[in-house]
Amino acid sequence: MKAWLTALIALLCSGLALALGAAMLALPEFAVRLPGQVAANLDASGVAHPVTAVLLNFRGYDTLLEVAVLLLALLGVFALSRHASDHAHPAAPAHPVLQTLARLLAPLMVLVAGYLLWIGAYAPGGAFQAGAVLAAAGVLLRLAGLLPAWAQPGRLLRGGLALGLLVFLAVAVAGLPQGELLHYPPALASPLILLVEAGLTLSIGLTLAGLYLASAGWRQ
Amino acid sequence: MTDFLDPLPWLIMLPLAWGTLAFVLGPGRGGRLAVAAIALQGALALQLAGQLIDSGARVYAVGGWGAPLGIDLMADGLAAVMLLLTQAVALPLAVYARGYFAASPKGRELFWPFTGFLLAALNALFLSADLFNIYVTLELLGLAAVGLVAIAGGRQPVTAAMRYLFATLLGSGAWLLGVALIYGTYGSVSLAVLTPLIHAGAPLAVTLAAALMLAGLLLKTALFPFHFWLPPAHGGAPAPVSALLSALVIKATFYLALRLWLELFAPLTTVAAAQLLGVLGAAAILWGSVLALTQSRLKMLVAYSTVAQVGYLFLLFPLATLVPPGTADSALAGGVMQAVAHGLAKAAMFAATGSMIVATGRDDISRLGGVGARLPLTLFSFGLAGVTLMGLPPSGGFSAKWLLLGSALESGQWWWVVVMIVGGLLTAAYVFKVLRRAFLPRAAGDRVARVPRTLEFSAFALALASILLGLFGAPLLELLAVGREA
Amino acid sequence: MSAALLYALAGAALFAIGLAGLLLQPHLLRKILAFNILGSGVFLILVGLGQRDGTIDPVPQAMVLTGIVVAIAATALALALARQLLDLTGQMRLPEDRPDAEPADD
Amino acid sequence: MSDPWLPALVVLSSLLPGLIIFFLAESRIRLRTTLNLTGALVKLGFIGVMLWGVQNGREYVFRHTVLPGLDLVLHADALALLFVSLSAVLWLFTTLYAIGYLEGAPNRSRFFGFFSLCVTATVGVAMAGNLFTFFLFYELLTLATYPLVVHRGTDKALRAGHVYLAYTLAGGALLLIGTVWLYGLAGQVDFVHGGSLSALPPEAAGQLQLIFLLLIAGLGVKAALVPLHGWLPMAMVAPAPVSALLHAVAVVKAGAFGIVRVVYEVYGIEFAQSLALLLPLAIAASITIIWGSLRALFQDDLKKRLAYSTVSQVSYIVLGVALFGPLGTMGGLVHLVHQGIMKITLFFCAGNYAETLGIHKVSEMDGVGRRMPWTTLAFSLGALGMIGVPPLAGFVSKWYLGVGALEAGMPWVLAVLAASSLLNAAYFLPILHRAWFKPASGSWPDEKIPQRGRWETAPLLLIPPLATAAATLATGLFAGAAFSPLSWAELIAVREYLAWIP
Amino acid sequence: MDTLTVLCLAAPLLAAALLWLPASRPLGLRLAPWAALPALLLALAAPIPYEVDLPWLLLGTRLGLDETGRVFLLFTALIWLAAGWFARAWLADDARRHIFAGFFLLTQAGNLGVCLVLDAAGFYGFFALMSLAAYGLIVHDRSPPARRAGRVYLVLALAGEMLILSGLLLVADATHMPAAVACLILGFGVKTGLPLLHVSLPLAYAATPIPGAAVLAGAMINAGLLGWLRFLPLGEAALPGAGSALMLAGLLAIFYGVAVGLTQRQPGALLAYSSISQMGYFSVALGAGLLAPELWPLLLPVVVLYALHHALAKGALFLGVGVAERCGASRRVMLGLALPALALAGAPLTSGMLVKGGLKAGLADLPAPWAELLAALLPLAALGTALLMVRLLWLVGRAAPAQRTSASVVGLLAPWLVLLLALAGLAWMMAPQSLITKALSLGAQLDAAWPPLAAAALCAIALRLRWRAPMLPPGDVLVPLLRGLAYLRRRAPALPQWRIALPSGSRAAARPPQLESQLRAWGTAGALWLALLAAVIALLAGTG
Repeated sequence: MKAWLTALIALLCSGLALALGAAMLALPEFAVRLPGQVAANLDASGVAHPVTAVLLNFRGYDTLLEVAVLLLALLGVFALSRHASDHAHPAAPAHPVLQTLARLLAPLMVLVAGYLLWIGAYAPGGAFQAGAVLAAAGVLLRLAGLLPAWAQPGRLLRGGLALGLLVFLAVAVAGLPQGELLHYPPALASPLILLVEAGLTLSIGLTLAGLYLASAGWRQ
Repeated sequence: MTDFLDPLPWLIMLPLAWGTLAFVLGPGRGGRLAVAAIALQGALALQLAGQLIDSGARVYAVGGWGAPLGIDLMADGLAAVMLLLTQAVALPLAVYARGYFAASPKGRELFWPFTGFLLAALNALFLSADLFNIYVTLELLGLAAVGLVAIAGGRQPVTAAMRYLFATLLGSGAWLLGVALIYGTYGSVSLAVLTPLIHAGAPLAVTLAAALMLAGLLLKTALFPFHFWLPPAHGGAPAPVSALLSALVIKATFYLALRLWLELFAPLTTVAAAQLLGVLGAAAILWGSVLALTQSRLKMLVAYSTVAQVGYLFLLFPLATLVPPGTADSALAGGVMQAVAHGLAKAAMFAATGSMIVATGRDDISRLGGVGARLPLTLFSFGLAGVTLMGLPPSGGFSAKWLLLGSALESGQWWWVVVMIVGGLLTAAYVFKVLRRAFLPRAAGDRVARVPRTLEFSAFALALASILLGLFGAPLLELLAVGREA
Repeated sequence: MSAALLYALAGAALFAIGLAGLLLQPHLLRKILAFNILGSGVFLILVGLGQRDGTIDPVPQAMVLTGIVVAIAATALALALARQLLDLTGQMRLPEDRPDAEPADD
Repeated sequence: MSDPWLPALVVLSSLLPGLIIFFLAESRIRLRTTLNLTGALVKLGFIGVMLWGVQNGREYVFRHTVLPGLDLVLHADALALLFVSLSAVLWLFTTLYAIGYLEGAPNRSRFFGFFSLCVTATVGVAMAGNLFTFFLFYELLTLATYPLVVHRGTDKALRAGHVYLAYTLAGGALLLIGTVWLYGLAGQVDFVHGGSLSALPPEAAGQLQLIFLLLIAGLGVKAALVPLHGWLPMAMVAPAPVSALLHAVAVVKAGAFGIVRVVYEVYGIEFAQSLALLLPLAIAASITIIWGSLRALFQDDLKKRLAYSTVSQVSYIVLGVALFGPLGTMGGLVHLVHQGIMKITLFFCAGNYAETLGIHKVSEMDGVGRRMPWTTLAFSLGALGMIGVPPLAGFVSKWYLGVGALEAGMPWVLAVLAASSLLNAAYFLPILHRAWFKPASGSWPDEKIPQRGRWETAPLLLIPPLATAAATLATGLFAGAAFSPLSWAELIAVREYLAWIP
Repeated sequence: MDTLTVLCLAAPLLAAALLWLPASRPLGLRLAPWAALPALLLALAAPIPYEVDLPWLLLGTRLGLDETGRVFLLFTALIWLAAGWFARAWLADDARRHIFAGFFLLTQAGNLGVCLVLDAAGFYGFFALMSLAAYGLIVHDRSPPARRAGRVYLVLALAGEMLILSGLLLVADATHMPAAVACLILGFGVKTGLPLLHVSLPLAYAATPIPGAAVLAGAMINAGLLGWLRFLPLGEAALPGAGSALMLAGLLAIFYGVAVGLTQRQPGALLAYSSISQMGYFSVALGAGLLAPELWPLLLPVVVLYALHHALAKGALFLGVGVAERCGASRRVMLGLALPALALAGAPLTSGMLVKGGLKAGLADLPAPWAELLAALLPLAALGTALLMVRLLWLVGRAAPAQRTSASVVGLLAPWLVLLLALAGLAWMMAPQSLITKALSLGAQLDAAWPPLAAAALCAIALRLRWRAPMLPPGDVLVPLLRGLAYLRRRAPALPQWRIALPSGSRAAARPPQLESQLRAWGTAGALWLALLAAVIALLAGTG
C-alpha cells in the first residue's frame, strides 16, 4: 500500500480518536437513566440478576435475534464447508493421555455448564456462559479425536442446533395472546426464562462447537 | 385472540421460524415451506398496511415494557412500504429460486435458511425503533447476506463475500460506536425517547454519532465510492441471491439513513451535508452507469446498474433538506418510490438474467444471440425492468423520477435534473446493450436451452409489478404519508 | 473524570487502532483481529460512557454481552471465509493486497 | 355526455392482440393474422363510433390518477380523432402489407407484437389528454419501434437502432424536463382548446419560453426538425412496412402532433404568439423543409431519398402550426393526414420495388414503370402529391399553408413553400422520368416475385399502395366534401380559434 | 348544360383512363380525337354568363364561362379537336401512340379546365395538370434533344407553377398586390414566353411531334394569357411600375423573337420564336392595361380576339408544317401555309390585320411617351413578323420532299383545312362591328399591306445577294446559362452531414477503467470512508 495512503489513514484514525475523546469529555447530564427502572422492574422480570433481566426479559428481543445471528454464522461455515470437503474426515488419532483426560473432563464440563445455567438467574452466568463451556467440551473431544468433524450435519444434529432458537421463538410467540411478543406473565416468567435458557444452552454449545467442528474437516 | 394474529410481530417471527425449520428440514421441504410462509407474510404486510391507513402509525412494545426500558417496534407508512416491498419481492423470488436451484443446484442446500433469516432481519429492521436493536438486525442482515454471497462457493464468490463481510462489519462497527455515543450522552437508545432530546447545538458526541452512523450506512448501502464490494458480491452470487441483495438489502440501510436524516438527526442536518450526499449520489449514477456500459458479463452489468440506481436514492437528501414542506414531501415520495421501483425491477432483472445464463450456460453479453427467440418472456421481463430503471413511463421508476425532478425544479436545484436525465440515458444505453444482443439470431455453436416456466413467469411478475407501480402508485404514496403528517 | 470515562477513552483509542488495522493490515487474520479490537473499543465505550456518572448500568452490560456474541459469530464466519480463501488461492489476503497484484476482476 | 371506456378500448384493441402475439409460436400464422386484422377492424369500429359521437358533441374522456396531481387522461377530441383515424386506417393497410411483405421471414411473432405496440402507442399519443399521458405513450413509441428498426439484425440495422435510440431517448428526456417544469409551474396541464397557460402571472413568461424550447426540442427529435433529424434517414434500414409506419403515422407524426398539442392546447396559439414563440418555430420548420429537400436531392438510395423527403414534409405540419390563424392551422393539420397517406404510399411502393425486383436505388429504376405499372402509378401519385400538384392531397395542404402564411403576416413562407416544392420536384420527377420514360436496362437486380398473370407482384403488396394512392387522390380531389380531412381540420381550427375569430 | 360542362372535363380523362388498361386501349384510342367535342359544343351553346358550383371538388370549385372564357374555350377546343384528329393519322404507326394519346388527353383536360374554371385553386389545378402532362408530349420521341427539351420545360414550368401559386395566394390580399402581380406576371410569363423565361419554348416546339406542338403553340400558350387576364388586376388598379415593365418586356419580346427567329433552321423553333414575338403584343397590351386602367375596357375585346387569331394561326401553321413534311411542300400546301403566315403578318383582309388595327387603336390613347413609342415601333414589328413568316415559308418550301407514310393524307389535310377555315372566318365573325368597319377602311388596308410586301422585297434581295443568316441554337441564352450552372454544380461543396457522432456501445472499452480497480482496494476505500466521515462530521458540526 502506498505510504501516503497509510499516513492518511493513520492521521484520520488518530483524529477520530481525538474527536471521540474530546466529545466524551464534554458530555451533558444524562437525560434518561435506566438503572433505576431496571431495579424497579426486576421483581416482575422473573430473574434476580439485573443483567440477565435485561438480557432475557427487558431486551429479550435483542437476544432472540442474537441467537439467530449465531446460528447464521454456523450456517455460513456449513455453506463453505459443503464446497471445501468431499467427505467427513475421521478424527485424527490423539495421544491416549489426552483422550483419557478428555473422557474425564467432558462430563465435568457438562456439569459446570448446568450450574452456570442455573446460577445465571441470580449472579453472573447464564446460557451463553454455559453454552461456551459445553462447546469447549466438544472442542476438547474433537481434539482428542473422539468426535468426527461435522461437514454434513444429520437431521438430529440440525434439530439440536435449531432447538434453542425454536424454543425461544415458541416462548416469544406464546406471549402474544396475553399481550405482546415475548411477554412473560410475571408468574411464569421465571420458569419460562429457565426453559429458554436451557434450550439456548444446548444450542449455543452445539453452535459454538460446530463453528469449530464444521471447519475442522477442511483439507489443509 | 386478535392480538395473537397481530401482523406486526409475526412479520418478524414467521421468517425466523421458517428459516430455522428450513435448516432442519432440508431444501426440498424447506423451499415449499418458505413459499407458503412468504405468501403468508405478504398477507400480513398487507394487513398491517391496511391497519396503518385506517388508524395511523403504530408503536408496539415488545414484552410489554415499553421504551426506554424495553424495546419498541414502530410501524409507520415508510416502514409499511418497505415491508410490502420486501414481501412483494421475496414471493416471486422464492418461486423463482425453487425453479432456479432445480436447474442449477449449486448453493441450494442452505439458501432457504439464509433467506428466512435475511427476511426476518429486514422486517425487524424496518419495524425497529431502538438503535441497539437495529444494530442486531443489521448484523443479522449482514451475515445472512454474506452467507448468501458465499453460498455457491468458489474463488470469486468467496473473495467477494470476504470483502463484503469486512465492509458490512466496519459499517455496523461504526453504527455501534454511534449507538454507544448516543447512549453515553442521553442514556437511552429508543428513537421515541431520543428524538425530542436531540436539537441543533447537541453535544459533539451526538454529531460524531450521527456522522459515524451515517457513514457506516453509506458503506453498507454501497454509495459511490463505497460501491467497491457490491459488483463482485452481487455479480458472483446465484441469481436469486443477487436479486435479493440488490433489491432489498441495500434498501434496508438506505431506509435507516433516511430515518436518521429525516427524524432523529433532522435538527443537525445542513444543506452542505445534504449536497455532499447528493454529489455522491450523482457520482454513483454516472460512474455506475458508465461502468455498467463497459461490462462484458451480464450479471456484472446488472450489478453496476445497482450501483448507479443507488445514486438516485441519495438525490433525495438534497431535495428534502431545508426546502419547503411540499417539495420535501414530493422528494421523499420520489426517493421511496425509487427504492420500491428499483427493488422490483432489479429483482426482475436479476431473475431474468439468471434465466438467460441458465439457458445459454454462460454469463457473457456477447453470446446472448437467440435468447430473444427462445426466451421471449424473459427478455420481455428484462426489457420491462429496464424501462423502470430508465425511468420511462408508465413505470414506478418514472413516477419516482417525476417526483424527484419536480422537487428539484421547484427547489431550483436544476443540476440534479441534469444528472437524472443523463443517468436515464446512460441506463438506456446499457439496457439496450443487452437487448440488442439478445435480439440477434443465435450464433453457430451456441446453445440456448429452454428454462422452467416458473423462472420465466416469476421474473415477469416482478417486472410487471414494477410497471404497474407506475400506474397505481397513488395508494403507495397514501400509505407512505401515514405517520408523517404531524 | 470517573474511572468509567477512562475506560471509554481507552475504548476510543482501541477503536481507532482497530479501525486503522482493519484498513491497513493486508493479512486477513490481522484484519479479523483488528476488527475484534475495534469491537472491544466500542464495547468499552458503551459500558464506560453508560456508567460515567458512577451508577452501575446493567443495560449497556447486557448490550455488550449481545454484542460480544454477535462479534463471535462474525469472527467465526470471517475466519471460515479467510480459511476458505486460503484453500482456494493459497493466500490469506484479498486480491488487491497480494504481492503478485493480479487485476481485481472479481 | 361522457363515455370513459371507448378511448381505453381503442388503446386496448391493439395492445391486447400485440401482447398475445408475442407469445404465439412462429408457425401459427393464421391465428396471428386473425388477431392482427381483428384488432385493426375492431379499432376502426370504435373510432367510427367516436367520430360519429364527436360530430354530435359527445365527449370521450378516460381518466386515471397515477400519482396525486398526475393523471393519465385519454381524451378523444376532434384533433385526436384526426390522428387516430389516420393511424387506424393506415395501420390496417400496413398490417395487410406487412403480412405480404414478411411472408416466410423469421421472427414474425416478435415483429407483429411490436408492430401492434407501436400502433397502441401512436393511438395513445393521439388521444393523450395531457402532457404526462402524451409523454407516456411517446416513450412507449420509442421502445416499441426500436425492435422494429433493428428487426433485420444486420450491423447496419443495429447501428441505426443505436442512433435512433440515442436521439429519441435524449429527446424524450428534454420533453420530460419541460413537462415536469411546466407541471411544477402550472400544475396539471390538460390539453384544452386555447391552452391554459395564459392565466399564469406575467413573470413566468421567461420560464415559459424556456419550457417551450425544451418541449419543442424534445418533440422536434421525433418530428425530425433539423438538426435533430439525423436518426431518420438511418432508420430507413427497417423493413418497408416499418418505414412506412414510422414515416407516415407513428414516430415523426407523434413528434409533429406533439408540437400541435403544445402550441394549441398547452400554450394556446394566441398566448404562444404573444410570447413571440411562433416566429422562431416557423423559421426552424422552414429551415428543415429546405434542408431536408436539399439532402434528398443527393440520395441514390430510394428509401433514403424518401426519408429525407419526410424530414422536409413533416415540417410542413410544424410550419402550419406556427402560422397564427385558422387557415394555417388547417394547412398544418390537414397535412398531418395528407403527408401520412402520401408517404405511406411511397414507402409501400419502395418496398414493392425492393421485394419484387430487388431495386433499392433510384439508378436501378429505369423502365420499371413498364414492368410494374400499378406500383409505379401509385408511386407517381404519391410523388406528385408530395410536390403539391393539384388535385392531389399535397396541394390542398400547400394551398392552406400559403393562405395561412399570408393571414399570419409571414409572406416569406410562400418562398419557402415554393422553393421546397421545386426541390421536391427536383428529386421526385427524375425518378418518375426514369420509371416511365427510360427503357429498362435488361435485367432487374434481383427478381424475387415473377409476374403472374395480371399481378405484377404479390396481391397483398399491391393492394395497400393502390388504396392509399387512391386516398391521396380522393382526399385532394374531394377536399371540400364532408368528413374529408380538410373539413375535419376546419372543424378543429374553428374550435381552436373560437375566441379569436370575431 | 351542367352535364355538358362536366362532360367537357370528364371526356378526356375518361378516355385517358381507358388507355391505361390494355384491354380497353383500342376503345380509348378510338375516342381520343373526339374528346374535345363536348367542350366545343359547350363553347357554342352555353348561355353567357354561365356558372356551376362544385363545393365538394378540391377547395370548392366553380366552373363557368364568361365572354372571354367562351372565346378561349372555343379556339382551344377547336385546336385540340383538330390536333387530335391530325394526331391519329400522324402517329398511325407509332408503337407508343397510346402513351402520346394518354398525355395528350390529360393535357387537354387541363387546358379545357383552365378555360372553364373560375376559382383560383381550380385554375391552378388545371393549369398544373396541363403543364405537367405536356411533359409527356414533349419527350415522346425519347431522343436526347426531346429529353433535354423536356427537362428544360419541366424546370421552367415548375418554377412557373410555384410563382403562380404564390401569386394566386398573394393576390387575395390587397397589401401584397405588387408582389402578387410580379409573381403572376412571371409565373404565367413562363408559359407566354416572356424574355428569359422563353427558353423552353423553342426546344419544346421543335422536339414535340407536330400535333403536340400545335396544341402547345396554339392552345396552351394562351392558357398563360388567360391566367393573366383572369388574375391580374386589369382595369381595377393603376400599377404603373408593373405596367411599364410588362410593356417593355413585351416590346423586347416582339423584336427579340423576330431577331432570333430569323436565325433558326428548324420550322418548329422558328415558329416558337414567332410565338414569343407575338406574345409580346399581349404583354404590351396588358402592360398598357395595368398602366392605364381606363383603357382596359377597350383593349380587352381586342386582346381576346387577338388570342383567337394567334391561336388559330399558330395551330394552322404547325399543322401545315406537318402536312408539308409528310405530303411534300407542293404548291397547294404552300398556299395553304401562306394563309396563316399572312394572317400573322397582318396582311390585308386577314384576321391579323383586324386585330392589329384594333390593338393599335386601343394603344393610341396611352400617356406619353408610350403612345409615340408604340406608334413608331409597331410598324417595324409588323415588318419583322412578316420577315419571319417569309423565312418560314422559305424553310418549309426548300425542305426535302415528303416521306411516304401509310397515314391517310385525308387524315392530315382535313383537320388542317378546318383550322384554316376557322382562321379565315372566325375572327371576323366574332369581332365587334366597329372594329370591322375600321379594318375595312382603305387606310387600314394600306397600312396593313406594306409590311408583307416590304418583307417579300427584302427577302428577294436577300436571296439574290445570298445573305446567310447566322445560326443561333434554339433556346439561345439557355446554352451559356446551363454551362454556368454545370460549372457551379461542379464547384459547389458537398452538403455536410448533420449528424451527431455517437460512441457505439460495443466500442466502449470492454475492460473497466483503472480507477475502478483502485477504488476496489480496501485501503483506498477505507481512506475515502474516513475522509467522508471527517467531511460529514465537519458539515454536521456546522449547525452547532
